[in-house]
Amino acid sequence: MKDLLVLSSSPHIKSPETIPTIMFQVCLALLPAIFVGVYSFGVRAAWIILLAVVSTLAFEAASQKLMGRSISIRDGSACVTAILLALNLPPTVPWWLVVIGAFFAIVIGKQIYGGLGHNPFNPALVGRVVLLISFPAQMTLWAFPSHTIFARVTDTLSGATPLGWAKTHVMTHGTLPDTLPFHISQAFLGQTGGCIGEISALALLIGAAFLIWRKIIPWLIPLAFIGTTFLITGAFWVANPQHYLNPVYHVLSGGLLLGAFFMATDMVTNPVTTLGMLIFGIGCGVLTSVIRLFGGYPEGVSFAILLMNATTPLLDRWTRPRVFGEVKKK
Amino acid sequence: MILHHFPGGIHPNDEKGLTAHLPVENAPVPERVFLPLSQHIGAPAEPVVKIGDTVKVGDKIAEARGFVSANIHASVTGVVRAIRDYPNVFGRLAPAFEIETTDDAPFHPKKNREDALSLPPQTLIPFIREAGIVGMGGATFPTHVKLSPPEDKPIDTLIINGVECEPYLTADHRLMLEHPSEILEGIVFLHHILGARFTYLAIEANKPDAIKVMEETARDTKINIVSVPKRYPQGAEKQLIKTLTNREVPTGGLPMDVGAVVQNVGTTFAIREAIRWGKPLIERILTVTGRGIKTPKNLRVRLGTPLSEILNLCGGWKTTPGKLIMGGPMMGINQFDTRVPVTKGTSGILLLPRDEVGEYHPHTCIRCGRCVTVCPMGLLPNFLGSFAEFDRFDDAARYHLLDCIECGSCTYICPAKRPLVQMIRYAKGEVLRRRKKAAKK
Amino acid sequence: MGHYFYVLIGVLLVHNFVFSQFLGICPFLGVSKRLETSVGMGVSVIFVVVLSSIAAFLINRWILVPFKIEYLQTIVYILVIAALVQLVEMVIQKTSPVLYQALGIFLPLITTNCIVLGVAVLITQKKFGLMETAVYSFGAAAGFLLALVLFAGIRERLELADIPWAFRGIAIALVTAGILSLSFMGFSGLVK
Amino acid sequence: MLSEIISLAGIGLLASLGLGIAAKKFAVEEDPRLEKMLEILPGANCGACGFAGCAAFARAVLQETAPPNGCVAGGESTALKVAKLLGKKAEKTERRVAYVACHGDRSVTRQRFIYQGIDNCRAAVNIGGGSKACAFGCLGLGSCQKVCPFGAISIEDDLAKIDPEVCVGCGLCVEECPRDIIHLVPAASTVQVLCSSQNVGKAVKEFCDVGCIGCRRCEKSCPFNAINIVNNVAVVDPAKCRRCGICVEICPQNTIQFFLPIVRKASINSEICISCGRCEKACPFNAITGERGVPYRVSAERCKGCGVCVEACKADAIIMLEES
Repeated sequence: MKDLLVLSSSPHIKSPETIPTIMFQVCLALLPAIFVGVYSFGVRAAWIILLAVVSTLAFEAASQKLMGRSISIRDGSACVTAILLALNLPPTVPWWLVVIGAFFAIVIGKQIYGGLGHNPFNPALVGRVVLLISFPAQMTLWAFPSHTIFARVTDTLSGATPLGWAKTHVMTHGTLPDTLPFHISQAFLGQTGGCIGEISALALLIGAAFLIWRKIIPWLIPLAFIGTTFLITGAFWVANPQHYLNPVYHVLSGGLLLGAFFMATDMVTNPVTTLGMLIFGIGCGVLTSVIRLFGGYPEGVSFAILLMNATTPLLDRWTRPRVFGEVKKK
Repeated sequence: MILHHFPGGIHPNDEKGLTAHLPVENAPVPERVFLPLSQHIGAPAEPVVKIGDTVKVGDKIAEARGFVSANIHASVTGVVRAIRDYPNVFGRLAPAFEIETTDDAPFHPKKNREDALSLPPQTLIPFIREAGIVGMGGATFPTHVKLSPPEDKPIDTLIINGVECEPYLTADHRLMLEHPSEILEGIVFLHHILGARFTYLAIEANKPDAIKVMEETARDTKINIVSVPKRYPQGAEKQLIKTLTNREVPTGGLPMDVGAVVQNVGTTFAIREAIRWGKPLIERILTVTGRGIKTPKNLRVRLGTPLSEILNLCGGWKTTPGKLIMGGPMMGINQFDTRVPVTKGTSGILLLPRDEVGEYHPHTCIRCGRCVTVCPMGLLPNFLGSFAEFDRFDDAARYHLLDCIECGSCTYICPAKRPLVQMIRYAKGEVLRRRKKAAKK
Repeated sequence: MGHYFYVLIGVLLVHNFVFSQFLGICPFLGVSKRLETSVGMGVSVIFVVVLSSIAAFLINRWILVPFKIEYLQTIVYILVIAALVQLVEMVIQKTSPVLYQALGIFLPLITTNCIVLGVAVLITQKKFGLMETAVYSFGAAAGFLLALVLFAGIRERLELADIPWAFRGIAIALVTAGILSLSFMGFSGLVK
Repeated sequence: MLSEIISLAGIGLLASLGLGIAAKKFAVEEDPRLEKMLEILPGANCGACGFAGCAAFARAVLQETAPPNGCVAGGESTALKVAKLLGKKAEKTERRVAYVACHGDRSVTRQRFIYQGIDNCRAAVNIGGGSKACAFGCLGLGSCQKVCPFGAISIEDDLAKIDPEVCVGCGLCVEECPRDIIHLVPAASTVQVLCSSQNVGKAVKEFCDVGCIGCRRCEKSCPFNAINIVNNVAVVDPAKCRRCGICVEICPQNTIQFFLPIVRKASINSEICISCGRCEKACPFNAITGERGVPYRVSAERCKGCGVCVEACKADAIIMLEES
């Protein structure tokens, strides 16, 4: 076989971009958020992320071995799922919850559909939503950032995220107070409560800018998603600022940025057409706003993206671009 | 001039630096040439000489059979040794002339039609037809057919395609640098034949020297030299028409449906030679390039020269052999047999070293949508590929499978390294086969 | 007006019959393989549910209650539903033989679609008025159509997926339905 | 009590009235035999009958535009059932099976290049004409396997193999194969040439260790003139072949092989044998010996199972015994 020529169909050159390079760059883009998470919540956050990565890779390898398929943990997609899952967990989360989440994310969310490319739902979100619904107490136990690496995360209280606080306050007091106990700059830099990865808007934006610059993710989905959320929450805020939170908080705090830039843009589960992406982003924004403003949960990003994931096949089907030279039927 | 935008497109490294600076050399006349009867789209030509006949360079040895077909001429002076099955570019055997060279003299023109422009336009077409000229960009569609549009399809735009958007290839580039006035004369002839209102010569922006030379040459004419942006597949017929005129060739249609005719610069040059000197298509310029060849060259080669001769001339493989390609890297045809001859449509010979070829490990589609973004036809190649994989040809046809121009952009960009073009080609073949079968019933 | 909107949203999303009340699972799994069929099924169910609920409401109000024979509720409702389904079947067979073929056994089985009887029973239980009944029954069936269409889209996509043997067919469909159901739980709390 | 009865009956009556009117209005004619027919047919929708699927075939049969024995996949038993349903007599169908006329697997056939592309013969054949050095060889990428609705085809070492026991002879693979090397033959024929190469012997040897080299030994040795070299490859005429297997033994390349491994031997019933000696004369292999007056005997060693003696016997004393 040594000197035989290789023959294939044209084209004979390929772009250097591969699945592992894409996944690696996504991991890279998540580093600022990881850093802020670890800085804010201490070493424990790092352990959670590490545990998520290790258990996710182990589940992926084990399930593929069990099904007699080639093991694909080196393509980096499981790693991205793991990090996203970990970043979507509160820093107080018990270790076994991380493992359960990893199992649902990889095995149920991805492998039984045939692995990367076939899963209709974002695996990390499947893991998170399973946890959120099954273990609501553990999943909503927040901690304020301590900013001391070795601090023990004991100072916990529920409803410490800006969105959660606002929702509880409106429920108990009927209106919002004149001065909020948190500030926009805090949400921007990562000084409010929340999941490990979602607290600092700045860190997320740095990562997102990198991905958009590298053309790894389309800018349209996050723009539509965030823009729609901003507009809807803004409209309610303008109409009744006593009752509804400033839209800037809706954008900067909670999982919106993490979800919009890193999970709604998961290429496997969003539409491939431009119009489809636009509708997808708007849909995510509408659902997120509706759940946040009127629903039982303070946060709706995960549900919104999962629901829109379900519409992806239909969007792909109904938003086929105009083919070059196609004459519109009259 | 306002340029219009076609959807998609990619920006691969153009790699033209390997040969762009090299003047065209005349390759020595080979000892034997092999001229397939079918070097064009349409019916194969019919031999008009017998085994043992002596032929002179430029003699017609096979006649076009039907309208969509092309004559074949002897590319050397010599003796017809055989008309037999010989490997062709598709890796199959097909009938070809084998001519043993006895004299390597070049073609000697018998006439000089200086007055060609005073002849009625329609009388020029037979000269082109007689010379066996086909589209030399690679499509090999008989040129006289393209120049004879039906009455109800008036042509108002003539586009000369000097884009050469395929990476690596520099044959057209060199031709424009070295023979600008001949190309200009060819354009004038084409303009005379078609009577088009607009005449464009499109050149990709990465060839500023060619643009300059052609602009200088065409200074006093009405020919618009247009610098088009560097983007593959800018040189594809439909995309080029869109860029220059904002007209879209309807799906399943031809350029003449929007009043345009596109001719490659190489073809234009050949047309000029045919009309002016009565010179048939017996040689062409091609680029021998890639990191696999010892000395890359631009060569003027007699048709029918086997690949092996050309490889020898350029020093052969420099590295471990990887891929041997006839044409460019995006749409060229892979070869394994160096007996295969140069034909009318061979625009280049590309040698890729083994380490540039890589292994074949396609992943399942991860739906990244990059193929959708780059498709110049606005198709959804990811779905077409998946439908082909599962033999769902009806679905594929509904997704405009047959509009694919097989430019290869989707396959180039695919991070999962899926052979989308091959899948699409397969599905196209199956759709057409099934239609034919259904029509029979 | 707002009240009817809440009734509609409530039954369409929050208490979606398929995803949060788990009714009508049989046709949901059975005819969600192709989008066209599922739309046909969904529309037929809307027709049957709305008509049968209104009929049930009228029968309940004008016959069962006055004669104090509410205990016959179930049997009477089934009678009405069966007759309506028969009618729909005949109409579809006449107007769209292709759809008739595609729906197959699931068309007459609308009779046993729990949603149909479920809606009829629930509107009686909730003591809805005529307009509420119409809105509620339409919302319930539209929710079924929504679930069916979403699900059919995903299943068409799964047809091109390399699913492990053990999970092909109904197994993966049930897993998918489960995840969808989880996502629909995000709506909880929207309407009480 | 009365009100219950009246109201229930009333509702029922109303509903049935409505349905009755609807049934008149939306009546659709449907042949009741169609459903039964669909139950009988295999339901594989293979299309070998020439119609688009089993339902289309069933309709055609009912409209008498297709014969009751038109279902190839179902074979004789289905034909009988269909005919019974229609109250007609079934004509006999001959069972046919497909075989791959190539047995050059990976170990014995050379490659001419490394193929990088999809696992599909029809696509692969367009890349340099296929990577197997022999242009007539099985590409082994499994297009036939994919198209077979009955799972009769397997791919081993880049070579397709058809299980004759499972094959129903629908011919879908025959049509699918881009090399045209799958053939349908009567199931009764047992000797096959497992090569389609039209190359001359020298070229064949260059490509493949087991291809037909056109040496003509089979042609010369066949007692029935049933095997001939056409275009450099041996071809068996199933009408003439008596399955004696001489060619199988003699082929130097092992290209000719038994299809189904059935051994047939002639057996003479000594009670009926009239010792006429006709069989002895007829036997091309000198396998029958005997003397006048004593029942003749078959040498099991020499008998090739061609059955010529059966035809020669005037007393019907010879039968062929089959053993697998």
